[in-house]
Amino acid sequence: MVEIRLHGRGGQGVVTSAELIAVAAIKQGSFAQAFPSFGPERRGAPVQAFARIDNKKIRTREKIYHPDVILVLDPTLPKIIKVTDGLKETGIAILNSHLSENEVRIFLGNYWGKLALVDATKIAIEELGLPITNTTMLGAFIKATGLIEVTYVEEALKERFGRLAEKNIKALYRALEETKIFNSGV
Amino acid sequence: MRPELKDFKGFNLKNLPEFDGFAPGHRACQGCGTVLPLKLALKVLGPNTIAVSATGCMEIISSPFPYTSWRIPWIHVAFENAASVASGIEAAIKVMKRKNKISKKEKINIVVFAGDGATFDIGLQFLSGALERGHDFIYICLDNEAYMNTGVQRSSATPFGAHTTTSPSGKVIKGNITWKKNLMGIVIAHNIPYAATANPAYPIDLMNKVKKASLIEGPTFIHVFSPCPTGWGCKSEDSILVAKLAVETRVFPLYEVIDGKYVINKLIGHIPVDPGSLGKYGKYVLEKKVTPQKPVEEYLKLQRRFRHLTPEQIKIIQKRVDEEYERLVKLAEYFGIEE
Amino acid sequence: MGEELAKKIPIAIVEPLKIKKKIAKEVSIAIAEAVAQCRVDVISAYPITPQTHIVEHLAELVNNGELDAEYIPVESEHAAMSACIGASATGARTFTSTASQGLLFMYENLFIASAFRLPIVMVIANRSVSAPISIWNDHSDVMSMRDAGWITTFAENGQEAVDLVYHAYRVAEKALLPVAVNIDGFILSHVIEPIEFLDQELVDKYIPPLRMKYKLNPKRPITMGAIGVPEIYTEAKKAQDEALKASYKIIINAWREFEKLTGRRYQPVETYRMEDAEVALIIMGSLAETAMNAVDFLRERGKKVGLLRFRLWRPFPLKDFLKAIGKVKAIGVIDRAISHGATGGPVGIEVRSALYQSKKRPKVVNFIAGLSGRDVTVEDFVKLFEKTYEAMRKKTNFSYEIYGVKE
Amino acid sequence: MPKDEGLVSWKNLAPGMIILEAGNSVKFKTGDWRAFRPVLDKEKCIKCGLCYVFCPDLCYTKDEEGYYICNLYYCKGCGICAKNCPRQAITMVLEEEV
Repeated sequence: MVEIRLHGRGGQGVVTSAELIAVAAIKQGSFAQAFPSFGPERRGAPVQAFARIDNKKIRTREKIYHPDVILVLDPTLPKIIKVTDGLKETGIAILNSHLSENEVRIFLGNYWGKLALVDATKIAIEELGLPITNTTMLGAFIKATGLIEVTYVEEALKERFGRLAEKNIKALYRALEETKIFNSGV
Repeated sequence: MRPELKDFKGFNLKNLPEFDGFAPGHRACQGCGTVLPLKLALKVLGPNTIAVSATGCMEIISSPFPYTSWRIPWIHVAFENAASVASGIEAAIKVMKRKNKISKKEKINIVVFAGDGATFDIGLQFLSGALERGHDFIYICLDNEAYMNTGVQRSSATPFGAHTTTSPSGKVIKGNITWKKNLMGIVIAHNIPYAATANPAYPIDLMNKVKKASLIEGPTFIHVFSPCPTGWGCKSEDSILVAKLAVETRVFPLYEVIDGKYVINKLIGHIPVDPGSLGKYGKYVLEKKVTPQKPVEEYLKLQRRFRHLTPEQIKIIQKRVDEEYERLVKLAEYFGIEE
Repeated sequence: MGEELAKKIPIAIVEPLKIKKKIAKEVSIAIAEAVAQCRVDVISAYPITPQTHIVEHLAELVNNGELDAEYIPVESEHAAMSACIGASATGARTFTSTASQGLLFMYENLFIASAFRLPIVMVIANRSVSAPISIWNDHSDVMSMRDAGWITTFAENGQEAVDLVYHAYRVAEKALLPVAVNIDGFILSHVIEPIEFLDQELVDKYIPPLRMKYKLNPKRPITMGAIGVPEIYTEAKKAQDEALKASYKIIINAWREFEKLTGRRYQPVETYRMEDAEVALIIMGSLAETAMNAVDFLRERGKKVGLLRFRLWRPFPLKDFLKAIGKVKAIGVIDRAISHGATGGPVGIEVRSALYQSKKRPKVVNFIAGLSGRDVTVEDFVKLFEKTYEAMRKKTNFSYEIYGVKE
Repeated sequence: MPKDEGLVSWKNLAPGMIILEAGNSVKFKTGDWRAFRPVLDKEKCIKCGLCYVFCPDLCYTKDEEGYYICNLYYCKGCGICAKNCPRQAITMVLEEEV
């Protein structure tokens, strides 16, 4: 089973991102689960959402303490919270950032595990006209983990955004293209 | 004129009390227009105040254990009973003073902060009871026009046409189909000594009204227009602008009802730009020159909750706003205070 | 059976009893006067049959200047408890009274008052719960609040009702927990009986002035009612639970003190002729006095029977109960409320659960009787004893039987 | 992230879980919520105090010269002060990432 923790801020569509991962995974025939962190976070406050993907029925209601994947939608978050907290040794950190690999590794408090980076904010502004990166980062997620076929994510976006899906899908494919993966530096 | 107000002098930007009963570090959204009037009210009421909150945004953002933003005694019991809890506190203070269990010297303000859901809907009966019994307390309804804490569900304070998650703008039904409940009408029918509407875009006016309410003996009520960028879909920096437009388009007129006598507050701009006139602005009594009424569309277009409205619906809203303002003007003429 | 039974009971010759200071009083009025003696500060009153005489008389006392208190004629029972919470949190001694639908309407506040550790005293004139609507007496209202964290006591007669009011204020303010004193609607609330009141000096000694360490006071601001985030809610509930357990000792001591003042003895589990009893009935409230006559009747016929009553219902007096049942072979638990869909009535379930924690294995049968004021006579109690004997001999293990229902 | 544990022992809770330290939310930083920061141009500022009045997060305090200084420990970057300054003396500047 793969456990995913998403990081963002209230109002940035973090929960939607987690939901889309689960919807797409289920379309693909996998088992999946997605849930927000149940808290009264307000717009702007750091917030988390979670997803699980497996090839058999998922029978756990626990929170996620040791994720395999962390997906960080907001580049400034690592300054406030330790986004890599509890991340498995074999895990991968996927960040929206325009910084270089080394700058990010230091920014994450000397993180030497597997890393995937994409400037999702730039893509989102260019494709959607808004710095909302929740759909763009799905492209980074697929590239970095290969857990879901992109066509299922595309389908999920169409269902969810209807007319507005087009721009989100473009951003998705750009992120798929532009995400760079760096194996553990150690 | 109310005896308690005979030497009441209004506030201005220079003579504001230092004290803040509300502390920073609260969890309200960026640009919250509901916590702003709360902060201003507590600044006026001062340390000798006991606050009661109903369940709602302001209670949640101010009291996530172990943190509290309340620098004064504060109690939150349930969603609908803030007015009754306040009645109990007021009765306790009265009898304990009489029995010399607490000092008679200072007056202790008792203030309720409750949202529109807590006041217009679930707590209306409790409010009516407390007003009717004549308890000496201030009830401040911070009205952000929907159940914001639970995620923007419709309340009876939600305006006509507005999108909320339970009055969505659908293909067939375009947003909220009812008109905002006239709570002031209901409150005034209780013949309480003081009721007023207030708006954070006019902070001095708001603070003056809270001060008056605290001076007046008996139940007083302030209906505060409280913008919510998250719920209304406007930019957080526009909270004040949206609030100002609500007054300038007469969607939310500012007025006071003192012993049943209506006074419409006519304000010049919200804050005159040139500092020279600050003094003049400070003088509370109103200028005759009123900001000309703006079309309601200017107010509506800044908010995503109204974006789906058809020109036809906007016309209906404009007509209703004009009618209601006319009615208010007549009330002021007929029941107004002789200047 | 009735006539035969009547012939058997010798007509009691009533000598003029040398009653010390007893005054004839309707129990509701007596309760109101006891509350007044406790120098209550704030009364929030809303009428509901059969409790109305209590709040009416308190209004008389206040308006005639005999009681210096603030009387809030609230607009509902929910508001009644809300006002009590506000007043108590401000440090005032508070009182309210309710019944049946009133208790259910203020229900939300019951859990908040106890969690806030507020020493509120409430008298419940027990009355069935709708539907069907019934103004008559049973215990379905109080039984619905058994998880709300209130100290809960039961009176069987007017004197006990008055004594338990004094006791309630002493306990509430020492344990910092709300107390519900239960009297049977109509059967007690509307009956006139001889009542002996404590002299005022003794009341003042027994109930010292209220000093709340934490209260709503601008000189020492506190925050009450903060959010119980997942990181603290469990601890907050544990603290509250321990406080209710700890109140047990406070309750016992308060009864001991009371006995010194009046000679009247109260225990968490009261017994009647249980010394060598082999079969016992358990009941709560005023019907216990009727049941005692059935015990006497059967004892005179050589039957070793006894009666147990819970004076204290919450916190549940487990140790006292297991001691009080002695070596009985069979217990007939008489509930006065139905717990729909459960394996028995509320008291039946509690008794079986208590016994499970001891080696004693008496046969337990659970009856539900006296709903909505239906009379339970001495004759009925004799029958209930016989049913319990039957259960002792046969392997009947039905979960509960609604007694006296017309099939 | 530790498994869910209690914040404090139940024995150390005040009765009714009341909070005894009034206004202790001052210890909680909300400044990291912002993406933009207000910057004051003292030349333009007329010290009218509107930013102080309009700030929903009580960030502004007066310094000795009478200017109103924003406490960035709390500022959530909502932009109300900048938008409502009568002299446009406050501009919102993007918070640098690192």
